[in-house]
Amino acid sequence: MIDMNVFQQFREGIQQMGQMEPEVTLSDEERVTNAKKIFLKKIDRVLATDMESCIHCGHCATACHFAVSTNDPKYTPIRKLDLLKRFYRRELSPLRWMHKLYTRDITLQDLEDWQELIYDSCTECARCAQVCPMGINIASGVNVMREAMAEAELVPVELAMVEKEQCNNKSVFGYGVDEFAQTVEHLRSEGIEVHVDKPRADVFMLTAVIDGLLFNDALIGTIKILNHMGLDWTLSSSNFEAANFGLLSGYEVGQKAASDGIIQKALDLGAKTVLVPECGHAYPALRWDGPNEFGQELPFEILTVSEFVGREVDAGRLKLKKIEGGMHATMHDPCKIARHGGVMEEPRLALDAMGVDLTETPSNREMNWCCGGGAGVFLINRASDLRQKAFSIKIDEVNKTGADTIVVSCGSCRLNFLGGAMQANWQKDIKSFVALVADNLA
Amino acid sequence: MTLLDFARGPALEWSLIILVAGTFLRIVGTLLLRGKKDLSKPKVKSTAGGAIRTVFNRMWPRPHFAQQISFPLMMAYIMHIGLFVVVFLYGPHIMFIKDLTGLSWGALPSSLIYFSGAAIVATMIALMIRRLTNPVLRMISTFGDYSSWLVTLLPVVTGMMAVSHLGARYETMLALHLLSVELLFIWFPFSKLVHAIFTIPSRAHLGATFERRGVKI
Amino acid sequence: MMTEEQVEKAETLGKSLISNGVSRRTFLKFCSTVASAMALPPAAAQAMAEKLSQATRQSVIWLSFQECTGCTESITRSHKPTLESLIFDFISLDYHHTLQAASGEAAEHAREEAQKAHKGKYILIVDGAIPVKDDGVYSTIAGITNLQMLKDVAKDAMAIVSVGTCAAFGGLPKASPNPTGAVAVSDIIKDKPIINIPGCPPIPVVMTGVLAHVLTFGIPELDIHGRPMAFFGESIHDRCYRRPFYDKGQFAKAFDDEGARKGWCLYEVGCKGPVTYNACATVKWNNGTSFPIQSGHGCIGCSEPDFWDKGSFYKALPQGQWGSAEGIAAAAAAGAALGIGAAALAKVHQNKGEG
Amino acid sequence: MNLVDIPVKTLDKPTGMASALLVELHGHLNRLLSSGETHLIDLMSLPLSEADINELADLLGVGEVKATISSIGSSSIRETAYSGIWWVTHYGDDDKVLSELIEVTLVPQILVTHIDEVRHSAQMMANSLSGQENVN
Repeated sequence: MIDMNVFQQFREGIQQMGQMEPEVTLSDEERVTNAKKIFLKKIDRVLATDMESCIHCGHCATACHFAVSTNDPKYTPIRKLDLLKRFYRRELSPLRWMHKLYTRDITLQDLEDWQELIYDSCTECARCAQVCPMGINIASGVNVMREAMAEAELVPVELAMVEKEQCNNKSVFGYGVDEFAQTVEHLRSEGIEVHVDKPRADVFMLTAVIDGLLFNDALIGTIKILNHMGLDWTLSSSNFEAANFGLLSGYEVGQKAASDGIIQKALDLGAKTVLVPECGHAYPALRWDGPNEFGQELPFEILTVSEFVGREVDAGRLKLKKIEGGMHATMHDPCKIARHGGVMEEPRLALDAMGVDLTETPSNREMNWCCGGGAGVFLINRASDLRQKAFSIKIDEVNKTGADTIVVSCGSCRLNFLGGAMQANWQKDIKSFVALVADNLA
Repeated sequence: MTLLDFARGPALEWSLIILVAGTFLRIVGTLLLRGKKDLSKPKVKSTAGGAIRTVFNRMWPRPHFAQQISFPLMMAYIMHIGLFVVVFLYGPHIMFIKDLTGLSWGALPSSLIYFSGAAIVATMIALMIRRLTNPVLRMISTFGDYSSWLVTLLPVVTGMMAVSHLGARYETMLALHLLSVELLFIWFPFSKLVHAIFTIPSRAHLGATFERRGVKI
Repeated sequence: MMTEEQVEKAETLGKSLISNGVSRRTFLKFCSTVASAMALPPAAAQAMAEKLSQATRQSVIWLSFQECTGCTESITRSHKPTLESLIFDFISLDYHHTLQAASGEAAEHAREEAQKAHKGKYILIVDGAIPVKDDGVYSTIAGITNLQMLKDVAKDAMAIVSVGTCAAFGGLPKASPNPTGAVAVSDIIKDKPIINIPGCPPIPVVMTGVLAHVLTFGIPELDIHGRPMAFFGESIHDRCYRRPFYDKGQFAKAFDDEGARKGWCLYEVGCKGPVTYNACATVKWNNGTSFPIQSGHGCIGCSEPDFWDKGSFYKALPQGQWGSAEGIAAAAAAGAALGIGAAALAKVHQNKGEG
Repeated sequence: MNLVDIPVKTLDKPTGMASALLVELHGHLNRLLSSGETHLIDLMSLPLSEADINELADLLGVGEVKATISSIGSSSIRETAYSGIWWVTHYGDDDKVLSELIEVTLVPQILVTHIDEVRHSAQMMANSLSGQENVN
């Protein structure tokens, strides 16, 4: 169902972006000051407690796919927060008067040195939080680090460009309002009933650039399921994009703008449910960050599509049939949806309903290993080797299951699986969860 | 005033004052920092259960990590249990605590205490060797890690020397033991040793964060 | 200085004692006992006996200052002649104003005579502390202050033996608030060898042993407090017969509990044995009958400097003088207040950063 | 109330020190044989319990010589069943044990008459003889 030519074009497009020069408009001093402003603003008692608690046991290195696969101590997760910790100690810690005596201030050089640690070698997967005996949430600290990096104009050029495009042109990878309209036309021409811009709807469906460009099966699958269930749903011609490059790059303003647009639309529609597509980071961006950026509690629920499907199957509102000839598969839990989102049992319920013979990877659910491409890392060209090393862990895990099919419910993961498998010459069938469900509606 | 009088008197009084004041400063000063209400809709009614669960279940690693961290974990366990036994179940220490707090309980036979003391020293040395040889630990270790190690080890060593009448006369060793404990008291609030307290809010925060998202960790 | 005549006249102890009916076997027995008490090598007894028999009677001047006479009582406690009291046959106690019959000017005259006759050869024994406040007016003998008398007599002494904790360390007179400015002998005399035999009072045989040692082998090995290692080298705790209970962690918690009845270790009811160096646990008191711990009371540490000012005798050693619960509570409150302040300032800092 | 009423318990089991001492004594006996070297052990300087001392006495047994000295309290000198090993106990005038020694020697030092005293007694005897002559 995927056009591999499009996939190739997509990869080449990303590679081209990598050759661009990063744009710097601020003075060195301003960049450092801006980064510090973010630290100052973002440190709260939870993060502060984390900063106070580390005992330097190094266990986090055993949980991180980058640290484990490279065996390089510099990727030790907690080390990624060193600058944040230094700032905290100097400026906000109750012992700041003492720490200031011997803790060095942050320099632009420090920030530059940390860029690779913050972007290339961290997918904010939070697996390290599962091993930390002190319960430090390193991923949330890395997220603050990314915001500071963004203010210091230190976002890797690929992420910076995509973010700028989303912010300024309301398009991603050149996929904007017009392109979306074309996709809708195309789908309708294939006889698929697509609702766009209904004034009111119960379900407000979102999609993602990647589904529009490449993973049409996921987009179509979602539409099919909604139609099959006879729900009152709609897409929006202007606010269709769930992907949030503000979150990935760290541009807080961009992240808020993208989320606010969706939330406002959902409020206007009187939606009861906002359906997030198979796009990992889009889910936490909207589900957990969205209301906080919008500034109020929301009257609708935000579900990712696998969560929605599982719930409906469980409630008996969505009937699935057994897959013809059966299927032996394993599942990849996307970090942002499973570990960060609590969506773990729902897709499994649906797979079970379809009679899938599911063999779990040794680490699964909240313990799942990240594919290595999350949090925008799949876009960073220079991280490609690192990413591939991390992916080798995933290959091992999947190989241990003996399954030939991997069911994935995140477009970024799927993209990374495709690229990684291609590079490693690893023959596996990588399937969209929602597409699989749509093929087996009963 | 002899060294022992100094150790039992003003040094003890001031180190306790610094210990208590410093610990309160550090804990209160951290936990009262800015906190924001989370407006996103939680997946559970209350996160308290998750917070409490994580405080306790982080005492033991998940099976996924058990293999890689079993050695340091075992060492750390022996060390911490040993410290608990020696600090809280040794007769003279109970006397000390009783004098301080009015609370007292039964003591363990001294032979068990000596055994625990030896176990602490052995495991702490093993952990330090690991810290000095493991590339990850070498990279993330700071002056605070080495000094806190030393400050923790000193009371154990001086205590064992005092009871076994090694090194110096008993009153001198007792004084050095007390002084090393007082150094620990003073060191505690300003070092990573305060993890003894922070481990609770830190784990609770993580447990609550994930519980809120419907993830049982 | 003794004149030639005197030297000739001076008879060895061996000869004079034989004529007094003290046999050489008694001599050897005395020395065996002393050697045993001082933990000297057993063979030293014979060498000591030989030396002692060759020695002449040692001139001793005994000065009593701010004291209770307990020390003198201790060394002379028995009416019956005992082996230990033999020491009085070895010395010539030329002045001891409590014991001697003479008094007033006659007594002081005797002292001056002895001082003159044995200049540089006599041993000065002191019991009692010396008040130095207001030029030492708080204790005088025949109008002479203790301070002055000590300086005068010490000047020509061969060595000084400070008997009892008061002379050795200041003892009770020096205890807080020390109204008379009492000090130890060693605080005043710096240029003479001083042997401290502390204890309140000291053990009689310790005094005997030390004097015998001085007469035969010279000044014994001393510890940091100037005490003979032979008697003060080990703590009460080290030689205590209740030590096995300490090692097993069996403690009396009160003087009338089961543990006390079973004779368990008195550490927790305040015994200072572990930090007190003396020979009580081995030599014992009242002709070797018992010592405080054996009769059920903890050691009070009387042979240690400033023992009176180290808190209650009944406060266990590990219990410090840690101030007060109020002090700790105040520290907690202050710490919390500082924490609140630090957090508030941090928030101000954050708000400013955003503004 | 007297001392017996004070509830003081001493360790009543031998600690094995006695047999250790026996080994040591055997060495000293051999040295006495080979080089004539004598030896003294001060029992009071050793951490021996009453039970230990009793055990040691049992192990050494009783030999054929027993002597008593009377000088400010008595002293008892006994040869043990092992010839050449002597048990010497000095008592004070109140029958308290002052010192307790084991001597590995042919004759304990305290039994040997001191040459000064022989000299003294010769003098005394001479005095006494000359006195008799005078009387006669």
